[in-house]
Amino acid sequence: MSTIETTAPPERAGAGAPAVAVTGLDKTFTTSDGPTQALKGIDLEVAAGEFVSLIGPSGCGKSTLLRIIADLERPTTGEVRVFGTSAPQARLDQAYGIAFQQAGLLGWRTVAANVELPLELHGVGRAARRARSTELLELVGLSDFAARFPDQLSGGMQQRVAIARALAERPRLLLMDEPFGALDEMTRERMQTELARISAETGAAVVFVTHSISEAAFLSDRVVVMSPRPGRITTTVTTGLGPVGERTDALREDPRFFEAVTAVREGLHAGSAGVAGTGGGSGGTGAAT
Amino acid sequence: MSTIETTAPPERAGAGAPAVAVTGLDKTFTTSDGPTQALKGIDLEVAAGEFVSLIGPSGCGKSTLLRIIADLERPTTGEVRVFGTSAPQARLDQAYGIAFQQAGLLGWRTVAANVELPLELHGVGRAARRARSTELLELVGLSDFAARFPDQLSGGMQQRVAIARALAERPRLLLMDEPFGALDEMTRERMQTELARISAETGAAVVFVTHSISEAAFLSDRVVVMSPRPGRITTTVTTGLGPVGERTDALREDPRFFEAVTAVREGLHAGSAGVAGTGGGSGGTGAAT
Amino acid sequence: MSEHTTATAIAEHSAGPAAALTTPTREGSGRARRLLMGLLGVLAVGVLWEAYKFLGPDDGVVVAGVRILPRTTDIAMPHLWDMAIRMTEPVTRAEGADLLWVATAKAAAFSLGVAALSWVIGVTVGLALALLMQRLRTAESAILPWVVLSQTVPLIALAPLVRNWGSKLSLGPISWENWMSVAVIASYLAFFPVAVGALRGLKSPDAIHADLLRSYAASWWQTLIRLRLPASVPYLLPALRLAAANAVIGTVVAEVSIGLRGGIGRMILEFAQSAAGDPPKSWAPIFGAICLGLLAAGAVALLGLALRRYRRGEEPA
Amino acid sequence: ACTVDDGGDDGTGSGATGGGDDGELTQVRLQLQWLTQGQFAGYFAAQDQGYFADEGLEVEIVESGGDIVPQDALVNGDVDYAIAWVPKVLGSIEQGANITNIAQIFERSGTLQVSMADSGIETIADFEGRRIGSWGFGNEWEIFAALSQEDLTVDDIELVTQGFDMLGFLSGDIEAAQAMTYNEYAQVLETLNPDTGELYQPEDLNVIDYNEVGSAMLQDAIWADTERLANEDGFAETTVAFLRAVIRGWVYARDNPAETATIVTSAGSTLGESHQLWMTNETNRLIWPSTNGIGLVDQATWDNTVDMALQTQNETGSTLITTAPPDTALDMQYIEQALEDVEAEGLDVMGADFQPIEVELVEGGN
Amino acid sequence: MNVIARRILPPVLLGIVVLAAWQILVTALAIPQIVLPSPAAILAETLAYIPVLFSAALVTGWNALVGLVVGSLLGIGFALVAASIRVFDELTTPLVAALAVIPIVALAPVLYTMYGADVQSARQAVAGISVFVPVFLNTLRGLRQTRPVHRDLMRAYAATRWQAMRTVTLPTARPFIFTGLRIASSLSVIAALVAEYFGGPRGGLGTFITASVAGSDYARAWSYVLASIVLGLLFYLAALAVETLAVRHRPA
Ligand SMILES: Nc1ncnc2c1ncn2[C@@H]1O[C@H](COP(=O)(O)OP(=O)(O)OP(=O)(O)O)[C@@H](O)[C@H]1O
Ligand SMILES: Nc1ncnc2c1ncn2[C@@H]1O[C@H](COP(=O)(O)OP(=O)(O)OP(=O)(O)O)[C@@H](O)[C@H]1O
Ligand SMILES: Cc1ncc(C[n+]2csc(CCO)c2C)c(N)n1
Ligand SMILES: [Mg+2]
Ligand SMILES: [Mg+2]
Repeated sequence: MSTIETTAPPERAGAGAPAVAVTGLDKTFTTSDGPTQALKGIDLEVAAGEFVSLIGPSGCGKSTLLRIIADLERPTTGEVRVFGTSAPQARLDQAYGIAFQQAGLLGWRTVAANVELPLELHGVGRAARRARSTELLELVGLSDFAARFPDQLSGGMQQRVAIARALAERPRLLLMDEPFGALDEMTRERMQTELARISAETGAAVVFVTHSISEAAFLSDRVVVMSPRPGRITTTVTTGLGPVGERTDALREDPRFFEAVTAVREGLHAGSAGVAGTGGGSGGTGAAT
Repeated sequence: MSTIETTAPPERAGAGAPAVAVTGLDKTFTTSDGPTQALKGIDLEVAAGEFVSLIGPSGCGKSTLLRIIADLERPTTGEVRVFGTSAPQARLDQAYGIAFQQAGLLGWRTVAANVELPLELHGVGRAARRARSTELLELVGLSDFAARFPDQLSGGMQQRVAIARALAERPRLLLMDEPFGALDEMTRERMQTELARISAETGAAVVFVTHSISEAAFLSDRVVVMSPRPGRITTTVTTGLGPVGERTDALREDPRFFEAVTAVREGLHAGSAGVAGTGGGSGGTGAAT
Repeated sequence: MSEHTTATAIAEHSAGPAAALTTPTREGSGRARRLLMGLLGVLAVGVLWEAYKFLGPDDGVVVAGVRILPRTTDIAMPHLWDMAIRMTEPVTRAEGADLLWVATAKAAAFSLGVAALSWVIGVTVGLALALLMQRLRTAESAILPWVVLSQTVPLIALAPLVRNWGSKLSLGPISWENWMSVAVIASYLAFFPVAVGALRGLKSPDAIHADLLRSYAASWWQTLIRLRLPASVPYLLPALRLAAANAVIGTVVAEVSIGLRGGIGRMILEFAQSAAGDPPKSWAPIFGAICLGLLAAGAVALLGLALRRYRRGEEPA
Repeated sequence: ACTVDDGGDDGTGSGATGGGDDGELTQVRLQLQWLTQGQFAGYFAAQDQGYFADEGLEVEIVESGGDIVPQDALVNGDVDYAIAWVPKVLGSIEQGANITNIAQIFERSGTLQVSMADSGIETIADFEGRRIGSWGFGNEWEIFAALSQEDLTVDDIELVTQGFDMLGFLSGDIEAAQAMTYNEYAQVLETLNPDTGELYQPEDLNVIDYNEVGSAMLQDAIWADTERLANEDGFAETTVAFLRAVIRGWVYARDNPAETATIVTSAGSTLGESHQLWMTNETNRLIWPSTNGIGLVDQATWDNTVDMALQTQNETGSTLITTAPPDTALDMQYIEQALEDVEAEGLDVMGADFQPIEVELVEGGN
Repeated sequence: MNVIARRILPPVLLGIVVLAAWQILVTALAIPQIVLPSPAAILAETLAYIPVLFSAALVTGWNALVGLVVGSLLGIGFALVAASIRVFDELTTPLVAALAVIPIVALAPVLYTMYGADVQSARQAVAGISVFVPVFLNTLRGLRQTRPVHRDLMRAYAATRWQAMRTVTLPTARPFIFTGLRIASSLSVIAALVAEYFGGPRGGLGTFITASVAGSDYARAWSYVLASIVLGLLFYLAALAVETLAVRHRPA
């Protein structure tokens, strides 16, 4: 796959501020069975250009945290600032691009039209849109499928379209909720490598929710490990594998990578010890902060 | 979690025969767009008690192969024998248990009743059924959920119920199609360890379809690597990690495990070189046969 | 005619199972509120009726020669209170005449009985057809288009024929009665949604479920009982509700057509005679028909409550 | 004593055999052509007064409804006798119904065309270009016949189907509405005239009587199966016995209109009291005074109706019938016999001095 | 080819078998016309009266069409309001439930008085009301099918209400709306036809059916019924065609 020029976005207000700054965040859902505390005392800062993964057992609130950052959900207490502005403002400013667990493509639009959707909503002209979608589809390796409809694509391909769509407006922050969960291992690894490159090239900060330890380790500058409900941040693992943009497939067979994987695993097991029945595994080294 | 006594099934006819013997298998689907060759020249033998994983890119025919063994699909040419009998006969004999990518629970049955479904269909009495489901739910860590309904369970828990159901009749062969695909990494690893133990204890052979290289490496005696469509077996990696039943979480941080992982990855990349755009990664050792 | 589109038509119409999109917060306070709002809605229509009657011109609102809004004369739109008061008066001056609302209730009860029977017949026939179509693909492709076509037949034209043919029948000691003709006609309307809905429901289990049962070497019958029927409940219930409404409508139409004594349909015929001199009176059977239909739909809702185990994951209606 | 069947029966309907002298009552079913109402007063009176029983008959009176065709019920064997209008039956006969008019009970047509006094519709010729109402169901033939007398066709008028009520007329949608003297005409007279605040009065209305126009066709007649009359043992006797009772019934209705109206109401009619009485009274006027004796029609009058049926075209260009009905369609021997029998008892079957009563209509007919 | 063999042939064969059985039954048992006319007789009658059938179908068809269009527009419009304003939805729920169970026979006379018996409006209103219910219910259901992920997406894009409606809500509802229209299509014909039984200008299929039945001319009555079936089928197929054109790509 060729490297595509993805120019950095023009400077915007608050460029000096961290991409994401979450302080003292709690989130309690009120359901018919009573309140559920999903998140408790979350403090998190993601620097501009930084790649941070959120990992933790199912139901620990990873998606909730991401959705609060995206202003799709309001925090119960605490503050969220995105590039120095409030989360709602950041949403209105289109400061981030987002991709979900499900691809969430519009079945009645072609692949290209799906990628162009955010541009269309924000009044970008037809030609510019087409140029951008062509560029992005090449990036995700789906150039031949521009005119297809989502249901003619495999689940993995659909997810790649969703990623292309999230990149459409050259956001400086990418919010991704298990975007590779549906991909097969090979494609997944390839997409990881691509994402690493893209995030570096665009200079976008990424908050990346995943279940996969190796994925988190491979992609991230830092891996934030969360505990089971109510979700708290138990550990943050700095992978120390060098600039994200320079990570290639070779890294996957590098002992440093295994070390990072082991560190994340340890963090996870430690964080949920006593909650789930299984204790942590045997020892291993890792740069837990 | 306590170890549960899962007695080996009584001896049946053809006990000396391999669990699965596939020879010269082709499978072509006729669709409205013309024929699609899904599988080509598959030869595969799974010994009784052996744990074999099928891995390969999406659409390479893993599920199809599994379904043919289960007699849910008929081969176009070639022969399938299960414990020395034909595949249809094996199905009628209930020689295997099966679990799918989706849990496929019946929403109107409680968890326990779902586990008991195959027993009920085959005329097992109520008390014996209840005893068995209690045992199995303990095995998969869902004892407290016996009276719940599937929609009250997380995706991961549902999948665990499905596995319990597959084990209900103490089959000597387990067919599993990405049963852990929906689980989060921690639960997944725990289930892998459990499955390793269960398969060893029951002495059941397992044919296990997965996308995850590490999962395949951790669980299997042999990993069968398949090429993109038409699916052929390109490599078979013998993991050489000792008896499956003795594999514990410690193994995950063992260099021999990383070697096996690397070997499978190499096999995968080699198998699909020239088909997908990405070439194989850098070198690594592995016991490719 | 596409198989997909025809098969889906009614079941979708009648709200197939909704995605598990439960918003639990909504449900608790909802019931009382919905009831109240519903009553308010009815009240609002009443107010609208009277307001329009007061403000609107006698001859309605005519635009370009077409009457867009109705006339407001007492004959065309009687006052609601006149209708209500009339309800509490005797049907006629004759001695021993029932109060109008009593007579209406009696007629509604009679029609409900016939409609219930029609519903049972329609459901039985519809289910049988659905099973046949599910079992045999050829049967499905041969029958389904005719099932759809059957609903383009104006049943009112069939009523006298059914009576004629029915009178030719005599089943041993049981002779053909007019109410049987009414039931046949009403069940003709009732069977359709059930046939289509049940077929869709019987086909609704995921392929994976069918595979699972196949892997258990389960028989067709076992698969039906354990899988297909339970899975079809969410499709069946809306179909049953529609069938109930259709049974009521069919009953009333056939009663009018055949002149069967005792029911709402007959009441419509009779009261039409005094529609000019006593306009509020002819509204009684209309309200009777509405109550009847709502009652029938309510009964099916109760059935749905009894079957709620099979409707898990459905959005609360 | 008075039973009205709501439609159910033993399904064979052919129980009417044998005379009444073996002590056992002969089962007879009579199909009306509409709901229970004063239009059929004579039959209910005969039932109530035991005239049928006296003849050894147990008569079940079967109502009909919106779309029931009485002569078809007869052809199907559901009933033994049916009341139906001659022109409608002529059509059925051409379609293969083998039935016979055994008594032409109504001598006159009860059909009117009613319009508002200020509408300017006073003759058939005035119909041209106006909105003319008819029920359909075969009731339109008298209009068509009248039109063709005036060299008009259906295309010259705007023919509107009337509902079961007179609201279309009262709202002005129909300028000249079809109305039976005994029913719909009264419905109008039971309605408040918004201009006067009182009930509509006959002066407020223009009435065209088809008897005067000359296009009147024969209406309520009693029909029976031709085959059975000819071949079934005892059926002819039963028929005569039945007709005797019917004659007595109608005579009773003539002489006791108020009582008869009550009889009809208690037989299950929900019509209002004044309306019922009006209907009974007006029905009497269609029968009495009788020219030849009740039920007896001369060949010329019959032929007149047949001729109109042969010649009159409807809007699709078809005539009611294309060939004259067989001679068996009219057979007056049974009614003649019955008349003779009852006259011997001294019954007045002519009603020469018949005087209708005055009926005061109240609002809604109640 | 394959489609013909699988989709078209079986129903046609079944139809032929049934018709043949009917014809044989009538012929063999010498069933009189007045009880059950034979298919051949109905066909003969139909062929002889094609121009009349056609003009009658035109009258009924036009009423049905007007009712279909007006009822559908109202149904979709009300559903849009009900979907966006919860109070409105709650207020109208029982009314729609009531509307769904009112028999045409009860409604028609009232509507004739309200709208006039000399014009087709009342019939069109009857057709419109019968159309309204399924279209409204289906549209409302469709408008509620919006997937949470799409809703999130629209919010993330800070899309306006109208944008969300246009890009996500309406397209999601589209198949449901068309389902409603498909059901409504043949319903509108029946409703318009039945309404003719209760008054209004002559000339439609309904009035001619009653006129023929009154004279026991069942072969002709059936030929009018046949015409009404064909008309209903045409409406259905037209709705199907519009749907196929509008939903060029039907997501699986
Ligand atoms: N809208 C909601 N209403 C009520 N509870 C909710 C809602 N959304 C999430 N929750 C609850 O909050 C908790 C956190 O959910 P969340 O989806 O954030 O977990 P997660 O870490 O993303 O899980 P997974 O890995 O399975 O995606 C869960 O217990 C969930 O049930
Ligand atoms: N019933 C079928 N009809 C037609 N084609 C089919 C059918 N089932 C599978 N195929 C095709 O056969 C090929 C193999 O499919 P299969 O599901 O076995 O792949 P897989 O390896 O299991 O993929 P995945 O990893 O995504 O589950 C695919 O190209 C698929 O499209
Ligand atoms: C459906 C229907 N509606 C009205 C009439 C008109 N009509 C003609 S004779 C008669 C009985 C005396 O009132 C009546 C009501 C009908 N025949 N059928
Ligand atoms: Mg999540
Ligand atoms: Mg698969």
